[in-house]
This record gives sequence, C-alpha cells and structure tokens, in this order.
Amino acid sequence: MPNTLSKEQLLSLYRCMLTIRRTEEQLARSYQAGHIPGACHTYVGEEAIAAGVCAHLGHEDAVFSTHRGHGHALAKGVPVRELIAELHGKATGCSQGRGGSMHLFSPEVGLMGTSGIVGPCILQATGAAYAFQLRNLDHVGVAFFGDGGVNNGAFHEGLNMAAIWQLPVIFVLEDNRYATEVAFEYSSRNTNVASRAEGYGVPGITVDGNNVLDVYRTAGEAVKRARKGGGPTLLDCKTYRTRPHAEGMRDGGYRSMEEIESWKARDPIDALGKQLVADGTIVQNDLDCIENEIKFLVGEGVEYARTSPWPDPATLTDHIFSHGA
Amino acid sequence: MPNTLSKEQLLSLYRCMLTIRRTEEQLARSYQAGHIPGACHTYVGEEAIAAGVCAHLGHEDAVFSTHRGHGHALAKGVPVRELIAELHGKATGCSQGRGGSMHLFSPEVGLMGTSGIVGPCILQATGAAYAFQLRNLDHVGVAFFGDGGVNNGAFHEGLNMAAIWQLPVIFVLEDNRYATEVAFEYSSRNTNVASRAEGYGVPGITVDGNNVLDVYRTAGEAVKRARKGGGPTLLDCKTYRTRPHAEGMRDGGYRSMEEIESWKARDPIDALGKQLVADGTIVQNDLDCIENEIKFLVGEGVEYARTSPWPDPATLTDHIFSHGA
Amino acid sequence: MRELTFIEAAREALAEEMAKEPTIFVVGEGIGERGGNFNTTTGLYDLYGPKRLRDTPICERGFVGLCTGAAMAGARPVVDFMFIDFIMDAFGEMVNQIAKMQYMSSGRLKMPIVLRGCFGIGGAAATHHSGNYAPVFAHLPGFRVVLPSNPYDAKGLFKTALQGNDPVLFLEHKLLLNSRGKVPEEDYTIPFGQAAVPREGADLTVVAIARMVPLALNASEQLASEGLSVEVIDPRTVAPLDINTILESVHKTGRLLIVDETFGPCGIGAEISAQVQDLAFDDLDAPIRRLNGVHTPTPYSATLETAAVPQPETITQAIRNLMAT
Amino acid sequence: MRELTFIEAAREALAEEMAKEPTIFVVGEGIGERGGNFNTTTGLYDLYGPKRLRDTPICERGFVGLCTGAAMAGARPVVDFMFIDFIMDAFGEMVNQIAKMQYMSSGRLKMPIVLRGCFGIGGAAATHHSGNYAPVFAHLPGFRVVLPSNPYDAKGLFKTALQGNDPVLFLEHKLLLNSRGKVPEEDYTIPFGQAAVPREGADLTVVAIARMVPLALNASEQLASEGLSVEVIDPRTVAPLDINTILESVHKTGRLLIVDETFGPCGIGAEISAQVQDLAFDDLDAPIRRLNGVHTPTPYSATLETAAVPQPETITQAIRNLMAT
Ligand SMILES: Cc1ncc(C[n+]2csc(CCOP(=O)(O)OP(=O)(O)O)c2C)c(N)n1
Ligand SMILES: Cc1ncc(C[n+]2csc(CCOP(=O)(O)OP(=O)(O)O)c2C)c(N)n1
Ligand SMILES: [Mg+2]
Ligand SMILES: [Mg+2]
Repeated sequence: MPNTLSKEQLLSLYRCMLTIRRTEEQLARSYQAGHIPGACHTYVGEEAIAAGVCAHLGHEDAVFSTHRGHGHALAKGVPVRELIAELHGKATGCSQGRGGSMHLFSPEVGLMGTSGIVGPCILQATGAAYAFQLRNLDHVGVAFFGDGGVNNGAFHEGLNMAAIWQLPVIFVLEDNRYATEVAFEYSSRNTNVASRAEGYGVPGITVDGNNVLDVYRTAGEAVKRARKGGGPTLLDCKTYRTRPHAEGMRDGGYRSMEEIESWKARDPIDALGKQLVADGTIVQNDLDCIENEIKFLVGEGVEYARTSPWPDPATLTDHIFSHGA
Repeated sequence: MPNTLSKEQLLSLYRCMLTIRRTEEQLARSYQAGHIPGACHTYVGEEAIAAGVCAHLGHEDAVFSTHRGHGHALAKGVPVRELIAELHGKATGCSQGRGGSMHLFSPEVGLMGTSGIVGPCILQATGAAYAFQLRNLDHVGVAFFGDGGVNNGAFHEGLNMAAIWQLPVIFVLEDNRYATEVAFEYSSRNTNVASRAEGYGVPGITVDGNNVLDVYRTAGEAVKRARKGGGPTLLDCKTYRTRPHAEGMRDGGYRSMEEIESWKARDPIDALGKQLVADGTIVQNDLDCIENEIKFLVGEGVEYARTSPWPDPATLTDHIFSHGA
Repeated sequence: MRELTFIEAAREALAEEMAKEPTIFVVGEGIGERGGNFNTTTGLYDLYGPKRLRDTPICERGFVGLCTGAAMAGARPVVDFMFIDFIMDAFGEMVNQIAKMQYMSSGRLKMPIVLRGCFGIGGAAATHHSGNYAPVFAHLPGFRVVLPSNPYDAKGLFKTALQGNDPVLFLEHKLLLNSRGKVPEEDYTIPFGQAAVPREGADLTVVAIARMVPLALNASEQLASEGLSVEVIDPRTVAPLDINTILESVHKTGRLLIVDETFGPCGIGAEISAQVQDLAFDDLDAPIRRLNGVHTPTPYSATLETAAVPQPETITQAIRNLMAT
Repeated sequence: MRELTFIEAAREALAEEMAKEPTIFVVGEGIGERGGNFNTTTGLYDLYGPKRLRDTPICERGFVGLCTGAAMAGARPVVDFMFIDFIMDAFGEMVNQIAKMQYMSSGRLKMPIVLRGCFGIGGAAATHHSGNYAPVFAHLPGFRVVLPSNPYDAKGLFKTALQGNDPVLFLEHKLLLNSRGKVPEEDYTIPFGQAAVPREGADLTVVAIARMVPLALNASEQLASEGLSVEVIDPRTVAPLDINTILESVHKTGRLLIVDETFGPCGIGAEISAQVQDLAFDDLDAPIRRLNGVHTPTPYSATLETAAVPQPETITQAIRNLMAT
C-alpha cells in the first residue's frame, strides 16, 4: 500500500512533518526568548498523525482541534508565518492576535478552530459532518484530540451521535500516553479506545501514530468511507510527545528519561527519511533540500512575526456579533 | 438460587412490588382527579427491579434515582403515606412539599434523592461510594436510571471513575426501551449496555428486569462484591413501563398495543405470585392477605395526604443554606 | 385580525423560515414525529423529515456542541431544549464556544444558531423545570436574549432570530404558551433592542419582563381607576437592552419599578436600575425599585410556589408604595 | 509578622483543615503528586495520599457530580478546578444539584463542598482561561462566592469555607497568587459577608473586587497627594454581600464608584448600585458609577488584553470624573 504512493506524495508527507517539527522547535526557542506571552503546547513527536490524515483533506473538509493544535493548523494549510505571528500576538496571525496557541482559526483553509477547552472539538467535528450530510456535500469533519479527551463526556456523546446518524466524521485520537502528567493507564482502565469505539457502533482502528504511512493508509480508508456515506471512523493513534506538556513546564516526575529516549528513537520523520533513502526512492540530497526550504520558511516566518504590527486596541470589541456589538 | 430464599423473603419481595404497584395506581387516580399538581411518572411494570435490588440494602446504603423514582423510594423504605403526601404537595410529604414526584428525599432511610434531571444520579451514587471508600465503610452507592441516561455524558464519566477507583457502586439500568417516545434502538446503535460497561472495566450483567428473583440474585452478587472492595457493577435490566411516560400523556404513536400487551403478559408481580402458589410455597390466601394489607395502607395514605396541612409560605426560603439564607 | 396562541405564532415563524431556508434544522428530544413536548414543531416533521427535525438522545451538551460545528459548516441550527433548564449541561458549549466563536475567528465564522426553551415558574414544575437564565446570558457577552410577552412579538422576534447570524437565546414562558393575541397574516419581523410600550402613562414607569407584562398591565388598569397613570414598558430583548425608551419614560414619570419573575441579585432589574440612576440621576423623584421572584430554588407545592413569584396584588402594592415614596 | 504569598496562605488553610478533618478530600487534574498547576496542593499528597488528593480524568462534570454525592454521604470535598473556566461543563451539577440540595432535602442533607479555581484576565491566557463567573453565582441562589484580594483574607476565608456546611465558590485571581502579605501564625477565620475597609476616606467611596483592590488602593494613594480622600471597600464575599458597610461609607462620602474586572451587565456593580440608590437615595451627591472590564471575550495579544481590563490610569480617571460630577 505504501508503494502506491508516488515520490511526490511521499516527499510531501515528509515535508509536512518536517515543517511542523522545525516550526515547533522555533516556537520553543521564541518562547524561551520571551517572545510568546501565552501558553505553547508543541506537537513534537506526533507529526505523522497530522500529516498522514490531512493529506486526504481539502479546504472544504473541516478540521477541529484542541490545545495542541499547531501541527494540525500547518498540515491543513495555515502558512508557517501566520502561525508564528499568532503566537507572537500580532495582527497578522491566523487569529489576528486574538487567540494565540490554543485558539487558531483559518476557516478559509478548513481549519475551523482549535479550542483551549478539552472536548468540544469532538462535538463540533460531528456537527460539521451533520451539516455536510444535510447539505448533501461529500466533505468530512475531522476531530483531533488527546487521550485525555477520551474520558470526557463529549467523547461519549459525540461518538454516539456520529454512529446513530452515520455522519461523515473521522475521530483522530492522539494517544500520547499522558494528559499533562496523568497517565492514560491511570485515568482509563481500558486504553484500547479502538475497541471502545466499536461499542458505539463506530469502526475503530489502532494505528501506529509514529508511522506516517500507516496513518496515511488508515486515514485514507476512513475518509473514503465517510465521503461515500459509510459513516464515522475512530483512528486510535498510539504516539508520544517528546517535549514537555507545554513550554516552560517541568518534564520529570511522571515519566522516565528512558521512556522519552525510547520514543525519540522511533522518530516518525527520521524513520520515513531513512526508509525512502534506503529503498532508493530518493537520495539524501532530496532531504537536505527540503530541510533548507523549511529552514528558510521558518526564518522568514519569525521575521514576519517580529516586524508585524500589534492589533489595534480600537478593534477590541470587533466581531462579537456579526453586525457590530 | 431462588430456592435459597425463605418464604418470608419471597413474600417480602412480593409485598414490596405490590406496594409499589398499588401506590402508583392510586397516584394515577389522584392525578386524574386533579389532586397532583405536577408531573407524575409511574413505575408500573418495573417493580421487580427496585424490589430485587433494595432487598439487599440497608438504610446506610445510598440510593440515587431520577424522574421515575416512586418505586425506588418505596423499596428503600419511604412510607407510602409520605410519598402520596409529597405528590399532593403537603408539608407531611417526604420532601415536605418542596419536591413532588421528581424530587424525593429521605436521607434517613438512605433515599438520598431523586432528580428531575437525567444523569446526575449516576455521578452522585459514584460519589457516595467514594465517600464510603474514603471513610472505610462497607456501604454501597446505588444509581437507578433509564436507557435514556446511557447516552448522556454522566454515564461515561461516572462509570469510568467508578472503574479506575474501584468504587463500591451499583449502576442499575432500567432499560424500558424508550426515553419518553424515543426508542433506545434509535438513540443507541448498541443497546447491549452490559457489554459497553465491560468497555470501561465495569462488570456488566444482563438481567431479566421483569423477574424479581433474577434481579435479586444478580444484585445480591454485585452488592456483596462491592462491600468486599471488589468494585462496581452494572446491571442491565431489560424491562418495560406499561403506562404512559407520565400521567396525562398520550401513549400512542411510538409503540403498539400488541407490544404493551405482550409485556403486560410478563407482569413481574403476577409471575412471582403464580410461581409461589404453583410450587406450594404459599397459598392464594397469603397473597390475598397481602393485597388487603396494602389496600389499607394506600387508602390510609391518601387520607393522610388529603388531611395533611399545606407547607407554610413563611418557610419558603428555609434551608437554602445550612444556617439561614 | 386573526388570533393565534403564543406557541402557534412561534411555530408559524419557524415553519415560514424553514420553507425558505433549507439549511435550518431543529434538534431536540421529541421534536420529530412527536412535534415537541410543547408543540413547538407540530406538523413540521411530515414536511421536512428526520434530518431537519432531528430527535436526539438525552445529551444536551452533545447536541449543542454538534449544532455549534454545524453552524460553523454552513447550517442554521435551532436547538429546542423543551425546558430551558436543560441548557445547564450545555453551558460550556454555549459560553466558551458559541458565544465566542465569531470573536475568536475575527468574524470569519458566523454563528447563526437559535437556542429556544420554555421557562418560568408555574404549574408545580418544581426546581428542575422552572429556571430562567436570561440574566446570565445578558451578563456574558455573545448572546442575544429574547423574552417575548405575547404572540405578535413571539413571531416577529423569532423570525429575526432565524434570519440573523448571531447566537440567540429565545425564552418562552410556560404560562404564556397558550395565551392568544392578534397576529397579522402579512410577513413581519421585530428588530432586537427595541422595547414596546404597551401602555402609556405619566405618573410612574413599570418595566416588566415576559409574563410580568400582562400582570403589570392588569395592575395598571386597576390603578387607573384610582387615578394613577402608569406607563408599562416591555423590553422584549434584554440583550441588547433598549435603555433609551426606559430613560425617556423615566424623564416623564420620575419613578421606575422593574418587575421580573427572575432572581433579583445581579439580575435584569439591577442592570436597568444601575444604568438609569447613572444616566437619569436628576430625573428621579424617588429611588428605583425592583420586584423580583424570591431568591430561592423553586418549590413544588402551590402555597410555596405562589409565594415565590410576583402576584397581581404584590405588583399593585409595589406601585402604590413607590408612588408614596 | 511573617509574610506569605496568596497561594501559600490558601494552601496553609487547606493543610490545617485536612489535618483536623479526615473526610476532607481534594479532586482535580494534577493536584496529586504534582501538587497542582498553581501549587495549590504542593506537599499534601505525601501527607495524605491518593484517596484524599485525587487526580482525576478530564471530566469536570463527572468529578463535580461525584463530589456532590460524596458530600451527601458524609465527606467534605474540595474541587480544585485549576482554571475556574473549567466549571462550565459542571454547571448543571453546580446549579441544579449542589446549589439546591439543602433546599430540596429540607435541610436534612448538608452540602459542605468548596469549589476553587484561578480566574482573571492577564498573562495572555486568552478567552478560555480568563473567565470569572462570580456574578452568575451571586445571581443564582445556593452558593457563597468568595474573592479574596490578599494572603490574609485568602487564608481566613478559605478556612471559613472548609469549616462550613454550605457550597462555596472560592475564586483566586491569577495575578494575585504570588502577591505577599502578612499572615499571623495563630489560627483565625474570617466570616463571610463582612467587608474590609483597607483605606478610609471622606470624599468618595470605591468598592473594588479582588485584584482591583490593590489597584484602587494605589490610585487612592496617588490621588491623596492631590488632596482627594478616597475610601476603599473590599467586600471579600459578593454572596453574601455586606451592603451595610457600603451604605455607611456612602452616607459619609456621597459618591460611589464600583471597580470590577468582571463584565458590567448584570454584574456585581449593577447589584451594588441598585441597592445603594434604593437604600441611600438621599445620601447620593452624584450618580453611582461602574468601572468594569470591557464586555467582550478576552483576547490574547497584550495590546488588546490590556485594553480589556481597568488599568491604574482608568481607575484614577474614573475617580476624578466622579468627583467632578
Ligand atoms: C475541560 C478542560 N479541563 C482541563 C483542561 C486543562 N488541560 C489542558 S491540556 C490538558 C491535558 C490534555 O491531555 P490530552 O487530552 O491527552 O492531550 P495532550 O496534551 O496529551 O496532547 C488539561 C487537563 C482543559 N484545557 N480543558
Ligand atoms: C438532562 C435532561 N434532559 C431532558 C429531560 C426531559 N426528560 C424527562 S424524562 C425523559 C426521558 C427519560 O428516559 P429514560 O432515561 O429512558 O427513563 P424512563 O422515563 O424511560 O424511565 C426526558 C428526555 C430531563 N429530565 N433531563
Ligand atoms: Mg495525551
Ligand atoms: Mg426508558
């Protein structure tokens, strides 16, 4: 199945993942430098999921995410510079400086929104799917959420409604084993969420979240089925974040160095790069070129953020209502 | 297992069910006569569940219920007259006239409360179990709720917490196939809730909710395990209400006469009575005596309600806070 | 002119808008074939079928979250809560998502969603079926809050709600649902933020909300025979609030009484009083007075329930007292 | 006298009460071994273990409902929400269950439960982490609402909350958590409903809430050099509200300004204004004025965030304006 992917497709998956990685690394540096005033939850280590899923989506497909949404925004097509500018609080950011890390909006590319509250994205993706079904469109709704969201009532109510109305929605669980510092094994006796989805009548598939080709394949089938009226799917993607929950937070106490290192060894970007070079699809130089492109893109993004204007205080109450407050 | 029950135990199960039945029938008449100002959801047809479960509970065990709670109140030990008086809105009611049908409180007998809102009882029973575990008591929390509650987030969050903390709580699902007029098959693709409980790590047992001996046996095992620190259980009791959702409501359109009749033919009270007479445990006269006792009890209860005083308007704001408002 | 009941008028507005706009759909419990517990959708299911009149499981948070996503994806949802009390479990979706979505997305997303429900004290509905959260949604930014007092306003305001692009909380008092009034055949709408003056007077201004409007009109009628000329103002929407009409009236009368069944503290009357004393300080010949429902959970029994709500006599007395001040 | 930070003082209160009362337990996300995102429970897990410092899944509704039942069954729960914004999903349990439980049970059940959380605008927390729902819980009956402005009050009021039998919403402003102040070694409590007068003055009264208290004190200090004598009142609890202290002050000064970061409409200032103009109409030499946070969702970027909250200059200006009125 991987071999059905063209070189271009494979490279664009690689490019997407690396773009997320380098942007997140830059945001971490910007945070440490004091240029990001609010929270900053990075996606480092989990890039394969956003890349593999969003490769199947167009701008009309609606993506909803949560507090760890940088990767989803970039994979869905938000320009690097708009993301960086947003975290810097600039008027040129994707949310015009109103949102920051946890409130990313680019409806024009189908990033319908990320939320600082855990749970709502599951329901909203289900609702977008409802609207698409009602309007006889073959678009899909996609929710990205973490293991911490699984124990929330929104998961239960959202999956049930998607199942009984056979809605075109993909639930993408990013099980990175922890909710902040609380282990999923502690907060759930049953961490096999794919099987739990079946309990609602939603097909559940366990996916290697660090293998972009596995994500790409399973997501492709789920999206295809949804577009054809086949209803929802849950992808139970097992993965890991290799940075702290949020920048500036401790990363000890709740997990071991060994555990972190063992997952770094399974880095999804290295893995794909090595594989493609090994099987002769590409040569190392192809990867170096991509690395350079992205390096430029990110550097340009930081400069853009730095030089962009602050939001005008006069706009404080704009857009509370559709026609003035 | 039934045969391990003494004649007295069998008769008290029968008496409990018949007390509920005759009280509900009286409340229905009182409603039609205009003596009950608010809603009145009867438990007719489901008596075996309250009787079979509560037979294992003491006053220290905490029962929580929902809008259809008359049967649970009576089975837990609320005097018939106090229930009837409450629905009449009298100061002598179990909630002193503040609550009516959907807000029954008798903490002194362990009826911790019924709620007009679907869902909370599941969480509150889990919480009572938490308090019992914290205080090293061997009491249990019990939640009675309907199929409509299964699709509510409270079910998901409550079962999960009960599972991970191994709390002494029994979840008693009364699956009477409808939430008002909405069929459970419509609102859930998977109506096997016992199996869904297993998905949380909560043992789930499917029970014939119209067979009081089956309820008694399975509830007994669940309560015993909970008291011993063995954690929660869900009893998926399949049953049926043979009266409308609430008094004064239509009962057509959403279900057929045949369906109603087929369940009336499986009446839990008749079934037990016939069985006990058939196997010689008792003679018809024993049943007639019970019938007469209860007839008196209910008649006396109506008279009590009729002649009891109304709540004093001067008490309107009492008890909002523990020491005056 | 023909007469309709309040609920018929509101239903006609919904039917007319659904005929024009195919993306309007209604969700709620029993609003499909059954036509709604309060007949809010009677007959519409036969015209528009299950996708546009969607019976839901009992998951208020879930279907409000679903409607949020549907509105973001181009549909125009109407949430029919039956009793408005049931919004409580959906509060997070309403306050953190629906109310903030247009702002967070800098106006790139619209939020055309109407949340309707019956409210108010009466009929021994008791404390879980008697709520009214208008002041809460007037306090928090992002909602239009509508409280019609008669069939004509119900239709005109509901049409404005359905045609607009902002979140609307549409509150229908249970005791007004069957009240009759003139409703023209011709199409019309009533803009938000425009108070009505159902009775003009010179001596004292009464601002009354929802069901308190007819009671205030009766009281004024009665006091007219005593030579007292009372002006009655019905704000119709409390967010936005038409303070100018109130100020003009107070400029004329010098005396203001606000009658609202809802709780006093931080209520609508508090806001009106605070604004009027600030903006019309020199117009006031006496302190502004408030007459509210008693600050207590709503009891069941008639003797208590009656004492909890402003009655014709208490209104008349409050007016007399203020005139004597 | 020794100095502690606000959060140290509150933690000391919790530690002292937990040592005395074994049925007190704390639930929340990361309040176990981690010691709380805001260090609210640092060190307590080692003393009291997992049952009394209970890390929860992300199910706010669930664990608030659990605590409700636990309180009904003899425990004394403390819910640590981290950010108070997270109460939104638990609103139904708070408003329909916790707040009404003592009333519904006619005082036979107590509801000793403390819900605490950090609130307030600042630090680019953006709109899902900047909320404050004090006015909502002052409007609805059944809660005590506490907003300390300094470490001394934080400890004394928290002890009162933990020793009482009523539901308490304990709100801690994020920007005050690390402020230092004198806290005696000796045991003490501060009763609810008793305002503090941190500064006496003769010309004008400022009622300030939480973080606005230190800002108002600074403004008053500055204006003193201009010969203006400002009295500052800190209600400390807004439910119950100590209106008498405010009335006495206004009797003396004749001018009242209420400074509150929270929204204006139907807010605390509206209630204070409505009461004072009613009860002290003839004492007022000028209209009562309110200075509130801007009625808008909270934006991320510093330029917008700053414009949304009363600043030292705006407070000084508001005082000058009112003096000139
Ligand atoms: C309803 C709600 N409760 C609590 C929080 C605070 N919070 C932010 S992130 C987080 C952990 C989320 O874990 P998970 O869902 O697994 O996502 P991850 O951070 O691992 O990607 C928590 C508890 C929140 N944002 N929303
Ligand atoms: C949260 C909430 N939503 C809606 C209602 C209105 N309501 C009252 S009873 C009921 C149906 C309940 O069905 P089920 O849980 O199966 O119990 P049953 O009536 O069948 O015993 C509904 C929707 C409610 N009480 N609470
Ligand atoms: Mg996680
Ligand atoms: Mg049912």
